[in-house]
Amino acid sequence: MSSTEQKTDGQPRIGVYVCHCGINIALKVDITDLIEFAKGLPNVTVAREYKFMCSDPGQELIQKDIKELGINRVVVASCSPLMHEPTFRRATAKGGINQFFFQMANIREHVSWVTSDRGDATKKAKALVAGAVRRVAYHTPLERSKVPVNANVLVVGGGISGIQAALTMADSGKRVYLVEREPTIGGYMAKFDKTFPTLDCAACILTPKMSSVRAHPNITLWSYSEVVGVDGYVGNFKVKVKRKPRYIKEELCVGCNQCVEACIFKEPKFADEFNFGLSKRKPIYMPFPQATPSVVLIDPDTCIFFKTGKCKQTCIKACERNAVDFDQKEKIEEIDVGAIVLATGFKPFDAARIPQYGYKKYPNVYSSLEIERLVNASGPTGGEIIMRDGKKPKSVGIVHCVGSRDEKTNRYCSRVCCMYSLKLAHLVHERTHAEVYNFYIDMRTPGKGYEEFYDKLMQEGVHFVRGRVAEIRDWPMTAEEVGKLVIRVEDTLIGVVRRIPVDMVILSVGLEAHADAEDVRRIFNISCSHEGWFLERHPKLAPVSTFTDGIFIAGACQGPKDIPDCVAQAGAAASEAMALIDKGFVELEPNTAYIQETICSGCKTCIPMCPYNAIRYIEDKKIAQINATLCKGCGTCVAACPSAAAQQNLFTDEQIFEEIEGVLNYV
Amino acid sequence: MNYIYYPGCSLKGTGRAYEESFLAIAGALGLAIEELNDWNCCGATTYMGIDEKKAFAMAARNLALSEEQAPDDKPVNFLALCSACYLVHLKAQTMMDENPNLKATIIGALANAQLSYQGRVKIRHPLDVLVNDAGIDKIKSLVVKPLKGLKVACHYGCLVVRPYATFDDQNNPTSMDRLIQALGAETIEWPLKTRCCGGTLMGTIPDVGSRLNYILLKEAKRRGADVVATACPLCQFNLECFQNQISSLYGEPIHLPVAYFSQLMGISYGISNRQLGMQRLFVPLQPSLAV
Amino acid sequence: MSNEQGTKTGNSFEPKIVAFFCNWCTYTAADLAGVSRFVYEPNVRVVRIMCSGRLDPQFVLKAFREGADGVLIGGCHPGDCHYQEGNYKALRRFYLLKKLLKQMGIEDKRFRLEWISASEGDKVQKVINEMVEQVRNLGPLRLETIPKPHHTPSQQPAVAAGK
Amino acid sequence: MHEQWQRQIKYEEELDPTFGQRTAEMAHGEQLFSCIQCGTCSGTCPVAIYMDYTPRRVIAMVRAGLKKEVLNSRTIWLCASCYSCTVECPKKVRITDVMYALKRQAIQENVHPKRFPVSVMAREFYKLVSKNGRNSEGLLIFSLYSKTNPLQFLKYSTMGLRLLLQGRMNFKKESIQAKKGSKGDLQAILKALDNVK
Repeated sequence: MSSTEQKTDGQPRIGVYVCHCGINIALKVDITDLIEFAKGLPNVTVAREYKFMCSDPGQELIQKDIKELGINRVVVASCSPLMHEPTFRRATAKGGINQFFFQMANIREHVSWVTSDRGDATKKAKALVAGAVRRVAYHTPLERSKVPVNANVLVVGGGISGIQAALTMADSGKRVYLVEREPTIGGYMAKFDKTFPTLDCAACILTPKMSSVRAHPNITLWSYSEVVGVDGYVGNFKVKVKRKPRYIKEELCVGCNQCVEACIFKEPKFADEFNFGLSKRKPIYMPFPQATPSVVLIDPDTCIFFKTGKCKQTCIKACERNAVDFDQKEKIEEIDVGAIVLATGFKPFDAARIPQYGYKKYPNVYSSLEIERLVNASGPTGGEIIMRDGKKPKSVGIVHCVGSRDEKTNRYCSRVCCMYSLKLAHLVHERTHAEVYNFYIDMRTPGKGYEEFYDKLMQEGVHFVRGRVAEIRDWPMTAEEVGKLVIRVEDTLIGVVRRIPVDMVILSVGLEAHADAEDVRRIFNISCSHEGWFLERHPKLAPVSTFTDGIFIAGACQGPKDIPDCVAQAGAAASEAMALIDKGFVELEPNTAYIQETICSGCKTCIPMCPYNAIRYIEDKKIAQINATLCKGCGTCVAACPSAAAQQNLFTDEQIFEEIEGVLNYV
Repeated sequence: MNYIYYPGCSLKGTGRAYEESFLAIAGALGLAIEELNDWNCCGATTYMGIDEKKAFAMAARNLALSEEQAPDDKPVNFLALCSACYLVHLKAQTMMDENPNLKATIIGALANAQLSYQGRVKIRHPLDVLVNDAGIDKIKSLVVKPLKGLKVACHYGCLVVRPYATFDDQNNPTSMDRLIQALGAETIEWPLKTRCCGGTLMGTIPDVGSRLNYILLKEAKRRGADVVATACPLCQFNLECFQNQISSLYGEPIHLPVAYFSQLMGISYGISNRQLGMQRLFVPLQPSLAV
Repeated sequence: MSNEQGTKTGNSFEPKIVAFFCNWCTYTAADLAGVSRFVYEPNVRVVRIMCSGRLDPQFVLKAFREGADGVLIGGCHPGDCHYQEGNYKALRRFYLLKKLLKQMGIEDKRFRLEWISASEGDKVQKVINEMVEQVRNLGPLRLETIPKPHHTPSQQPAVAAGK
Repeated sequence: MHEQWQRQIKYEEELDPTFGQRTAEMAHGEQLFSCIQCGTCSGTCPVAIYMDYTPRRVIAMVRAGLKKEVLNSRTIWLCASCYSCTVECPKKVRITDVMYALKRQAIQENVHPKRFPVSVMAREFYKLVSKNGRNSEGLLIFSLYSKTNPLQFLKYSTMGLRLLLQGRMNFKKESIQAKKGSKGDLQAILKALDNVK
C-alpha cells in the first residue's frame, strides 16, 4: 500500500464508476453528462464509465485507480446494492483498501428501469451519485466479525422436496431435523400412482426414500409437528417445534394395527383424509399402509372416548406394548440449527370455487387428486376406476386449467396440470378403454420427454379439444345426452361450439400456496409473493435463497413445480445450506451500533429500544454499552439516543446527513 | 322505507300484469311506493348499441328525477321491476362512478334540462326489496292459500345477476326460490335459471329466439315444472306468447304457464285474479293450481 | 435550492422528495418495482436505512431544511419487521414528528409513512405517484428564509489502510 | 371476381391497425388485449351457434384489424347482451361492451347488414325513444315488420290480436310530458351530447 499512502494527504480521493449495464442504464441515463457531473463533486479524483462494471475488466478499473491514483473511496453507480454490493466491496479490498470505503448508487432499479424521460432519469441519477459521493467521504474502515455456525439443519416439510433435502444433507454427515405437519411424510407424491412422463410408479421411487429417512442415523423425524417459533440469525437459529399429541407413544408403536382392529367401531365410518374421503377410516388409524413413521394416531374429533369420556378403550387392551396414551399432551421441543430449508409445498385448488363445473354437485365430477387415488393400485378401489355411482365410465372429460390462468381465481399457470392431465388421460384410457377428451387452452409440455409423451397420447387415440370448458351441466338436448354430464365448449381450432356428453369429468386443479403461508412466512421472517409463494432472493441467481440469510426454500412452496424440478431444487437448497455450514463461520455485516462513552449521559433511553437485549447499563461508569455480538444493526437505539452518543457503523448520523445533502443540493 | 317506482315501457304494455300484480302484493306488504314522475324509457339493451353516452344520459335523467322527487338527502330507493330497466340504470350509474369524465359529461348534459344528479340513488330490484327489506317471514305471514304441490321453475333470466350481482349469487341466485317456497310451493332444481330468453331476438329473428325459449320450456317440462315464474316482462313475453309457434316449429306440443312471481304471491295472498292481471295470460294458470 | 426548475413541463414546479426506505421490505420492493419496470415519477431520492426504526427525527428535519418538498418513510408491515418491532418505533416517532412539523407550518401531505413489503413493487409506484402529485399541488416548501444550521463534520477520518 | 373463388389470404394493407385500440377504448377496456383465445365466451354464449364468427373469433379479428369483416358480421347484431361471456371470461374482457362498441361503429360507418331486422329494429327504437322519450311497443313492431318482412304481420296476426284484446298492446304513441325548454326536457339533454367526443 506504500503507493496509496504517499498519494493520500488525509483527504478523501474518491473514484466514481458509472456502469452502462449494457443498455439497461445507458438507454435512459446520459452517461457522459453524469460523468462530467461527478467530476465536479467534492473530493472526486476520477470518474469513469464502463459497459459492465461487475465484469473483471470493470473491477480492475477500480483496483488500478486505487493503486495508481491513490483512490481511497469508491462509488459505483450501477444496480442495486442488494445485487452487487459484495462484488464491488471485494474489488475495493483487492485494490488494497478497506472494503467499507465503498458506496453504491442504485441507478438501475431505482432510476433507469422506472423512469420514462431521459432527462428526468439523468437528473435523478446525478442526485443519487452526489449522495453516495458525499456519504462515502465519511466512511471508516471496518472489520467483519466472524461467528461460528451451528452444524445442524432444520428441514420443514416432508414431501419429496423435504425428503430429498434431508437425505442429501444427512448423507453428508449433517444432523437433520425433519419436521412434518401431517402424521406421515411423503406429501402429495405418496398419493400418486404413476409419474409423468416415464410412468414409473411413484411408490417404487418414493417409499425407499421414506424408509431411509426413518432409518437414517443423522435424521430426527418429527411428524405431526409444526414449527411455532424461530429466533436468532444465520448460523445460529433457535427453533421451537410443537409436537401435536397423537395419543400414541411413538417410540413404542410398531404399527401392527391391532389397536385399529380392536377399536369399538367395527367398521370404518369416517372420511379418510389420505384418500380425500373416497374411503373410510376409524378414529384410531394408520394414514396409509406405507406411512412413515409407521405409527397409528387417534383423531380426538371422532374418538368416542374423547367425545363422551365413555368408551371401553379396547385399543388400550389390544396393544401389547402399551403404546396407547390418552393423556398425551402437546409438547414443545427447542433445537439449535445453523440453517433452515423450507419445503412446505402447496395446496390443491378447490374446484368448488368454479360452480359452473359442478364439483360437489354432480357426484361423477372429480378433482384430479381424487383420480390419482382412484387409479392407484393401493387406493380405495385397488386401482379400478369406479365412479361414485358404482359404474365404470365409458367416456371421460378432463378439464385443464381449473383454478389457473383465471383472473377470478389464480392468474398464473400452474405448470404441472397439462402433464398430469396427459398422464391421467393415459391411465384412465388404459384401464377403462373409455373415450377420453382433454379440454385445454394451451398445451404446455416443456421438459425432457414431455412433448414426446403428448405425442404418445395422441397416438393412443385420446381426443384433444382446444377450448376452455364453459360449463358442465346435466340437461340434455339430444337422446344420447340423457343421463350424462354435458360439457359445453368452443372447439376453438374449428370455431364451433360443441356439446360433449360424458360419464365422468376430471377437473385438473391448479396449485395454490397454503392458506397459512402468511403465518409461516412470518415465523421464518421471509417474504411472500402476492399469491403467497415464498419469495426467492433473486429469480435467476439466487432461486433457493431468501432475504433472510441461512433460510432456503425448495419445491412447490416457492411456486408450482413438478417432481423433477422439486428434487433438483431440494438438492440446490441442501448444498447451499451445507456450503454455509461447512464454511464453519459467518461473517456478519459490521453495521452494529456502538456507544461513544464520552458523550453518553447514561439516560438509559436506548436500553428498552433494543429487541435483542444487546445494551446493558454499566453501573460504575454510569453509561450504556452495546454487545456487538448480540447487536443485529437495526439502529433503533441510535435513532432514540437524545445525545447522539449511540451511533451505527455504516449508518452514522453524519454519513446519512451527508447523503441527504448530497441527493438534494446538486440538481 | 319509501320506494320511487320506475315502471318502464313494457310494464304499461306487454308486461301490464307484472305492474298490476306487484303493486297489489306491495300494497298487501305495506311497502310505500310512488311512481316516478315523467320517467322516460331506459333505452333497454338496444339504445346502447347506437349511442352509449345518450343511453347513459337517458338513464341518468330518471335517476336525477328520482332525486328531485325525494328531496331530503337520504338515499333514494329506485325500484325498477323490469330486469332490463334495472340493469340499464345500474350500469349507467356504475359506469359514471368508474369514469369521472363520463360522469361530468352526463351531468353537464342534464344541466341543459335544469336537472342535477348527486348520486344518492340506490337502484333496487323487486326480489331484493321483497327478500331483504320485507323479509321472508313477512312474506310468509300473509299467505292465506298456500300453493301446496305446485312445482315452480324460478327463472331469473340474465340481467338480475349479470354483469352485476348486487344482492344474490351470480351463478346460482336463490332469492326467488326462497320467496316462492315461502308461498308453500315447491321449486324445482333449475340449472337454466339465469339462461337468456333471447330478449328482443324473438321479435327480430324468430328462429333464434324460438330455439332459446324452446330449450328453456322443454327442460322446465322435463323437470316436472307446472309453471315458470319470471321477474322480467321480456322473459315472460318470450316464454309465454310464442308457445304455439315453438310447438309447431319443433313439432312438440308445449303448453306451460309462465307467470310473474308477483302473480303467484298474489294468488297465495288471496288477491283477486283481476287485480293480478291473470286474465292477461295466454296460458291460463288456474288448471295447474288445481293440483 | 432549485425547487423552481422544472423538468419535462417547462418551468412547472417539480418537487423533490427524500425517501427513507428500510433495507428488508421497502427498499427491496423499490428494487422489485424496477425489475418489473413499473415506471413512476422521478422526483423521489431513496436513502437506504437498515430499519425504519433507524429513522432519526433529525433526518426528516434535515431533509426539509436542505430543500426537500416532501419526506416519505417506508417500512415493513406491522408484524413483519426484520428486527421484530423497529417499524412500531418508527410509527411512534412519525406521529410525534407530524405534530412538530405542523407547528413549523409544514403541511400534512409533505410527510408520509407507508408499510410496503418486499413483494409490493406496485405499491411503491402507487404511493410515490400519489405523493408526488399531492406535493406538486402544494407547491414548493420555502424554508430558505430561515438561516440554515450546517452540522459540523467531525475530524475527517484518517485514511487508514485497513483491509 | 367469381364468388366462390374469393381469396382468403389477408394482406396487411387490407387491415386497420387502429381498429383494436379504438374498439378497446370504446368498450372501456384494455383487457381486450389480454384475451387468450380460450373460447369461454363462445361456450357460454346462448346464440353463438347462430353467429358467422364466434365471439372469440371476433375478439381475435378486432385485435388483428379485420374491421370490414367484423363490422359486416351478423355476430355483433346477434349478441342479446345477456353478459354471460363478460362474467365468465377468465381475463375479464368486457365482451358484451365490445359487441356494443362494434355495433356503434357499424352504425356510424353505415355498414351494418341491410334489411337485417336487428339493426333495423335498433335504429327504429332509437328514433322512437329519442323523439318521444318512451317506447311504444305496438308502433315499434309495426315499423320493424314493415321495414323488414311484412309477412311477419300475417304470421303474428292472431297473437297480435290477442295481445290487443288482453290490453297488452296498443298503437297509441307513448311519450313524456316535459315540454321543450322546460325542466327535464329530454331533447335538450340528448342534443348536448351530439358530437361529444
